[in-house]
Amino acid sequence: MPIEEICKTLFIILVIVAGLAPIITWIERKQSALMQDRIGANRADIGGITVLGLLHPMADVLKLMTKEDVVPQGANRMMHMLAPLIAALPAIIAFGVIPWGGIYSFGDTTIKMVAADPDWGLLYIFAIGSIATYGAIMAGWASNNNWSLLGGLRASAQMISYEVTLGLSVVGIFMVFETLKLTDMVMAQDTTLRVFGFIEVFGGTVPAFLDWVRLPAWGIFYQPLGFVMFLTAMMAENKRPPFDAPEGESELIAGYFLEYSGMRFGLFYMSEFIEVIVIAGVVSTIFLGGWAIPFLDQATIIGGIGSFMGEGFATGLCVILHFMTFMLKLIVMIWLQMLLRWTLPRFRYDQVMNLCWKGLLPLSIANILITGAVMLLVRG
Amino acid sequence: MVPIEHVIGLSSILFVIGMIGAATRRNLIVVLMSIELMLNAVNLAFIGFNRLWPGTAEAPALDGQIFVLMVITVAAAEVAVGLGIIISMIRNRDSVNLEEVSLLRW
Amino acid sequence: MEVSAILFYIFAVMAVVSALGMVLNVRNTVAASLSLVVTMIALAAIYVLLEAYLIAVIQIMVYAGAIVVLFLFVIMLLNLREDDFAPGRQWLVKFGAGLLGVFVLIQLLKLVGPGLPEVPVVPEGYGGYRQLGILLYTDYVLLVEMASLLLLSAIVGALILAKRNID
Amino acid sequence: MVTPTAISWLHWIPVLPLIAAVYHGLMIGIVRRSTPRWFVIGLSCGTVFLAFLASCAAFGALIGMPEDQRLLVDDVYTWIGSGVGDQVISANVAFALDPISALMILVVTGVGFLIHVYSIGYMDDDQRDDKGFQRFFCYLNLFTFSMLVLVLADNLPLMFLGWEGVGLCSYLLIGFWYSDSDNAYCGSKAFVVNRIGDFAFLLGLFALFAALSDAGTPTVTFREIEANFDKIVDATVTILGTQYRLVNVVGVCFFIGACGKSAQLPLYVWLPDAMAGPTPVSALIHAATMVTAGVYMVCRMSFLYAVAPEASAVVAWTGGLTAVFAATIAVTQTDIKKVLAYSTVSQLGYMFLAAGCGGYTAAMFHLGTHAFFKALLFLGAGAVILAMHHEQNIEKMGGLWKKLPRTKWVFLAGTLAIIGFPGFSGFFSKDEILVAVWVSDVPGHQWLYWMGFATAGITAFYMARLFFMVFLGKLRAAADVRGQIHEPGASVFYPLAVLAFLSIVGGIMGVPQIYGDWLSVGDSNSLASWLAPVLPEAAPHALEHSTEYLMALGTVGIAASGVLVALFLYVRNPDLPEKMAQLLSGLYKLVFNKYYVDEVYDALIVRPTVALSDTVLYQVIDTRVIDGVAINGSANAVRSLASGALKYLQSGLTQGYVFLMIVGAVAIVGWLLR
Repeated sequence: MPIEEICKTLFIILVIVAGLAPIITWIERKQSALMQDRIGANRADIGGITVLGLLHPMADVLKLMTKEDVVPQGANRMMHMLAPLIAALPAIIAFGVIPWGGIYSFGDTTIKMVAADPDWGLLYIFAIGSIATYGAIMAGWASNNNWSLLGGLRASAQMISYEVTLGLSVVGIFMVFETLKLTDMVMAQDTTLRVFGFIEVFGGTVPAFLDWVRLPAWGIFYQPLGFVMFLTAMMAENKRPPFDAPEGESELIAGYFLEYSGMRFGLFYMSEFIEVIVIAGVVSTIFLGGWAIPFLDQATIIGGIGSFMGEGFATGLCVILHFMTFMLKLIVMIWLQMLLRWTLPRFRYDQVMNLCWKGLLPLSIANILITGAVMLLVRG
Repeated sequence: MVPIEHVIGLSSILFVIGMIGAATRRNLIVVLMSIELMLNAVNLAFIGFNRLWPGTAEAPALDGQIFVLMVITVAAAEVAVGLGIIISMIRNRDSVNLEEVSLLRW
Repeated sequence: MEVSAILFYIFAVMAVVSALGMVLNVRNTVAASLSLVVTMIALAAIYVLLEAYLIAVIQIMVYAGAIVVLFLFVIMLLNLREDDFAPGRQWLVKFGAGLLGVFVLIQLLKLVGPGLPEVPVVPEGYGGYRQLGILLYTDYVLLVEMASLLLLSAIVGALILAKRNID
Repeated sequence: MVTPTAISWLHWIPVLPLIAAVYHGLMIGIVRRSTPRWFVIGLSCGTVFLAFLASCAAFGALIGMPEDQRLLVDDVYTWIGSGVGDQVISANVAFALDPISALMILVVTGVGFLIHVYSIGYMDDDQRDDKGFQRFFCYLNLFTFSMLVLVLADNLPLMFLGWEGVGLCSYLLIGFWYSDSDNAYCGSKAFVVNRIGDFAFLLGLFALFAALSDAGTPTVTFREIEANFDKIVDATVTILGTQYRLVNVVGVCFFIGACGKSAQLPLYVWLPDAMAGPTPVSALIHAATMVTAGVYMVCRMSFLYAVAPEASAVVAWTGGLTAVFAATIAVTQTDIKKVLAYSTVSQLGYMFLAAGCGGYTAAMFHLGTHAFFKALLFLGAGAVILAMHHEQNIEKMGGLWKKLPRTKWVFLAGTLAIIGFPGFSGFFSKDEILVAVWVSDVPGHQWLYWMGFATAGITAFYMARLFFMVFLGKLRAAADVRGQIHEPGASVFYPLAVLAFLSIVGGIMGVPQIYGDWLSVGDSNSLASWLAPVLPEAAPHALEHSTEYLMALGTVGIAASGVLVALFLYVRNPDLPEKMAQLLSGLYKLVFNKYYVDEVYDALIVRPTVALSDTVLYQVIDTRVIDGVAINGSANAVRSLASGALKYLQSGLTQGYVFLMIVGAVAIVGWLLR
């Protein structure tokens, strides 16, 4: 793929995501207010107009930008400055491979609703995610503060541990879809799954009325355990509650970004929210069918509407529908994360590690074994 | 694409840098990192030569890349053990200075 | 010069500079290991240019994402801010090492020399996970088994070494 | 060459006892928890009994086949595979059943089962160590397994495995009460003497295999050796400058192996000492089964001996001499088990005498009947010993006729059988042997015949002497056991009864042709026709029936006179033997001390060997050369070199090592790419 095109698309994504992140802070505020039975962010106003508190993100950004950028004494100035950028950058460029829509052809031209579509798309996300560790480590180290150092240590240990589970928990999905390419994965999910098809594995025949009982062929139905583990590991990578041991407000004040202020603090803050979007995007792409509309695949839409409205119009409509579907799933997943974040109490640090090494890791390996056995049974 | 000679040249330079690092630095951690650098230089040479003789689509010749995978595996194992050694050394000597590890000297 | 060649030289310079930065930085071990990360990432980029995609991704995941993080973790765990060792006969060592390095470098470069064939066009699927995976689990399956055994023994060894009280 | 028929369950016959042995071994050696006795008994005897049933079934299967096709082979797996191209050999774990091995497995499992049952009672009061009971049955089962492997083996290496296995079990069982150092010594002696024979056996095996390889048909399987045997009949082998026919060399080598196992001159010395083991062991191993392995092997290799007259002559003469020699020793022994032991040696000599003279059928016949009556005699002796509270000296017995009302009858049956009382089993088999000797063309066969004839008389004499001294006359037992003499229990007696029955009628299986009409067992020797497909009969019976009757009459006559002399000496005039011994004190001492063979061996072989080992091998070679020069010397050399020069390389500076490593690597790579 031409490099210029990738750069262009990345720029567009950057704009979208950077705009989205502040809005998510608003969502979070509202969500927490809702769950805690209060009204929540509604004070910021321009001439008395509050717009449901939507002005708060703007106020936040303004305030952060005008704050003084403090570098503590004895800190490594360069690394202190670089750390927030390194934390935020991977989160943003991870969007490069997430498909916002499918592949559509308008006559001779083909449109791909994804910035880059390499064969190894999912691995790319893992690789980028593993680099994200450095932001936290550098910040913790460069601040010349013991709390920060502890936070950085915890962050590195936690992220490196959960990466293992993260990788292993989706191996089952690789096996089911037989690809690592995210667009291919979504296309494989743009169909239906016969719920009673397993009868044929044991030599029976499926009655016709049962053959109509179908589910969307989403990854979550193939790999429910994988979904749970993947979501958990992703959330732990993000270091937000309940996995916020590296920040640990009650123990480490603010952990690795304790000594940050102004826009650099804002970058850390933003990167967390961007990662929430990344998680939502990846999870909905892999497990929730991405842009695929349940029970209504791309060919059906284009064929059905195209028959009386014209091919071009139908494809255009399809693009919009798919994009909307994806955004809907994205928002649902973001909301789910908010819900979890405000529902569950924090884990203690040892609990975080125990969950990873003694809970999720063996489970994910068992999941691979079971998936392999079942696939051997079903596909022979 | 650049000629493979340049890739190999880069690999040689990195290897020699790593070698000098391993030979001159007294900080055990840096020595370990220098060794990693040497391994990486070798990996680069493997990848470069594999690029030169890639085989065909039916019979791919990916021995170089497979060897790189193995080198990465070995490197990971080596780092795990090496860092274990460093930790126990810190515990016993309170230093990562290589020159202080001379108990077996005559 | 085409784009890929320009990129190659950019990344090559980046790799060499950061490698030198790692070796020559005697004050700050953390900075040295971060330089190593830059070298790793530059190498990964070069792998992409050499169309070894899977290796590039694994390079980042394993080297940058795991190995150097482990280095950093240990450095931070042991809180090694600076290594201010007592001065020794370092000039002799450095002089000797430099001499040896130059000698080896000249030998290596002489060894490669010019005369390698033209870089061919890669076949379809080169460097992808599919071909590599099939090879790994057919022709090289013994190697995979050996690697798994090696990793297991490394885990056990690291545990034993790092354990505080062995009993 | 017979085409083998496949059979899938034959391997269970040896495996069944093995299961029990392995179980016992695990329980004793690893689990170390005592097993209830009823379970030990059930498992050991049960498996052997099952093996016996399986043997009967296999025998039946063999009978049901056409006479010239009687060969069942169970090829379990390839044990040793070697070679490429047409030079491949494979020694399989394969079991072959033909008429001769069928006979053997019936004897081994049948008599073996009876002895297992007998052991229950015999070992019951053994308190010498707490695991002893189970250990004993473990060894017995292991022995049964080894013996079955030996007789069922389809090839020489597997047979050798069984051969070694029985030797091992013999060693273990002789030294069963190892806490007594004499017993342990006897076990070692048996092992070492056997080892000499085994060495020769191996040499023969290698020579045979080498010759077959040279002939282009490398094989170790019996029937393939036989099929390809004509290729090496004329082969020669040069030893110390003299050319010998290969078959003679191989035959003699194998026979030396047989001498070790079957206690022939000059390797018989271990068998009398082997009586140190428990009595059932003496019966099972040293009378009924293991010692017959040599005879079985010679018969199994009969196709070889049939074309090797010199080797056959060696076999025959050794057998004949052993028969007379051992019989004379038995005359003077006072230990009840030793008498029987020398008797066994003598009877084995008989068998070899027959085999060497080409009477393989007669040898196998005597092997079978001897198994019955000698097992009976040993077990009976065991019963007597039990009754006498472990008193084995016959001079302290006497007058047990009243005390042991059941045992005396079975013992009498065994005695009559071995003496050759007409109609008893020993009578027929001994006659067959003497006839075979008479008609053979071995050099000096007349002499051999008269030796056999004389042995029959001596045998009758010493057996009668034994019986009279134990059962008749005055009760000479020590005062404290006198009142406690009692009949042994049921598990001891019933095996004796069965064996007694077999000893009496066992001869029916091979009644010679001349009595066939009287006894209505068919027109010919049924055993001979059964074995005919596998055993070559050296010469047809060229004797007139009248001559045979005459010879039988002669044998009965000499036996009867032997008995009468014994009656005269030991019952009528009990003081006379003492006087005669004093009169002929030199001769008596010579015989009583077994011709001083053990002492001669001791002086000629044991002492020099020990002295050589102690002075030269231990004090010089081991201490000075191996320890001093090789071990300490090399260590000292390394140490002085290292501390003198190499230690300066050990600078403690890791960077220095790195430098050297790099220089070395560069040098090696540079040299490789020069």
